[in-house]
Amino acid sequence: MKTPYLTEREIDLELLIERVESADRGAVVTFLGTVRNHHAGREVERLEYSAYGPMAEIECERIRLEAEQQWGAAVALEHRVGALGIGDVSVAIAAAAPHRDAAFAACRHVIEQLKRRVPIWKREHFADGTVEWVDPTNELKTEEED
Amino acid sequence: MKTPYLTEREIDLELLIERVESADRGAVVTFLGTVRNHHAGREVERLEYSAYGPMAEIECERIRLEAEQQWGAAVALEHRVGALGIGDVSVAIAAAAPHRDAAFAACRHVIEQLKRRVPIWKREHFADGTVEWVDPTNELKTEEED
Amino acid sequence: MAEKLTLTVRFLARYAELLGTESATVTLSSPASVGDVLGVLRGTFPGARRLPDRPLCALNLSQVDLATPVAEGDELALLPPVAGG
Amino acid sequence: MAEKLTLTVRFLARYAELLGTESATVTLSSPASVGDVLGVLRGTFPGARRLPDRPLCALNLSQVDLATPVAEGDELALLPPVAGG
Repeated sequence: MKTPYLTEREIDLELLIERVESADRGAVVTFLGTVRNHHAGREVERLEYSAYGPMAEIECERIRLEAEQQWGAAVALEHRVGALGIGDVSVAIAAAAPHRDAAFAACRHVIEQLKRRVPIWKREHFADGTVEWVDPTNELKTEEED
Repeated sequence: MKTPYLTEREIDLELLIERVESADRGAVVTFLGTVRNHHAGREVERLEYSAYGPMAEIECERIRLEAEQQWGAAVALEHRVGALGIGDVSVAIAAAAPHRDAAFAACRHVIEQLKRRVPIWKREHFADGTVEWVDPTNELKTEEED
Repeated sequence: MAEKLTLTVRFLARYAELLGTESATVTLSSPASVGDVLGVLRGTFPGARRLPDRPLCALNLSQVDLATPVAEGDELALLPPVAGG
Repeated sequence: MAEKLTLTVRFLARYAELLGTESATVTLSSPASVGDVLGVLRGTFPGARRLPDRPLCALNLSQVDLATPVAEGDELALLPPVAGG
């Protein structure tokens, strides 16, 4: 049975590494994304991640396969959903390959594509009490445009 | 007291990560080098790493500071010396930064410069019983040139 | 009388707050496109009028554009700009 | 009679095997350079004749070239091409 890519539990990087390492892969590159205590100059207290689960699983699987096919790397990844505190790991990726160029490239591909394509969202709880969905595109129309 | 960069004990990646992570660094990139079971088409059984210890410590410190100054990253690294088996971790690097570009670049800088500059050598024990120092430059003169 | 089709629409993350619900059942005349479903939503939910003209849409878990036809029993999801990682 | 200086030379990794020892004490006339020390070694240790013309050298833990002068009490290390990682 496939391990899901989304998890509500703490991510264990060592387990991801164990899933990709092997005797013929001499390089393992990992990426950890952790919750920072500030965003756009404002103090953050905690975060909530939510996902469109079934689609996120499919998209993570696609991205993993791309990395494996393009660089011959073995890749494992997990993204946390639910409530996270400062310093908690939100995403972890492990990429193993015979040589380090491929391991670095595969790991980088996965985080870039994950941020671009996987339907996951985050809501920031700021120290001033406000709560906001992170949306760099600021896409919603204003009430006046209604 | 500074933690040494060379160690005869098993490397604990989690400890390196703990040394670099902080609430304002949202990205941690790590590199693990592990002992592969083959080299240049031949089957390897085990390895020995040796170092010019005092100089290796100085050079690792320089490389760490370069990465910290150039990318504002926090970096920790360890290199194993002594006897290693297949799959054992020979080198581990953790680089943490506010954003992932800097964390990736700092981690990559450290492994590239370490391989280029730090006085560490390895001797491979092949399955056919031969033992060879790894020397991609094949620099020694032949006996005939004596 | 034109044939009708019924599908489920899911509103994710911020869009669920905007529309006040996480999902809706929409019935409209067949044939219909994703864009037609959005038109019905804008007429039904006041919050839907704040949606961008071309929100990210997934039909049965695959990304589609507004011209894609919808069918009976489909699941259409409206996705805000993603922000994982 | 010229003044003499004495320094320690360390042979690392493969070079220790090549020369049959991990270190040697070399005494030679002052002033002397790293290259002069190498010359003495090549005359003393048969294995040293297989060293490259310009091996990697560190004087008191800093990389130097053959023209660098050596002083009483220095530690000169001869380093094979590095292969860590």
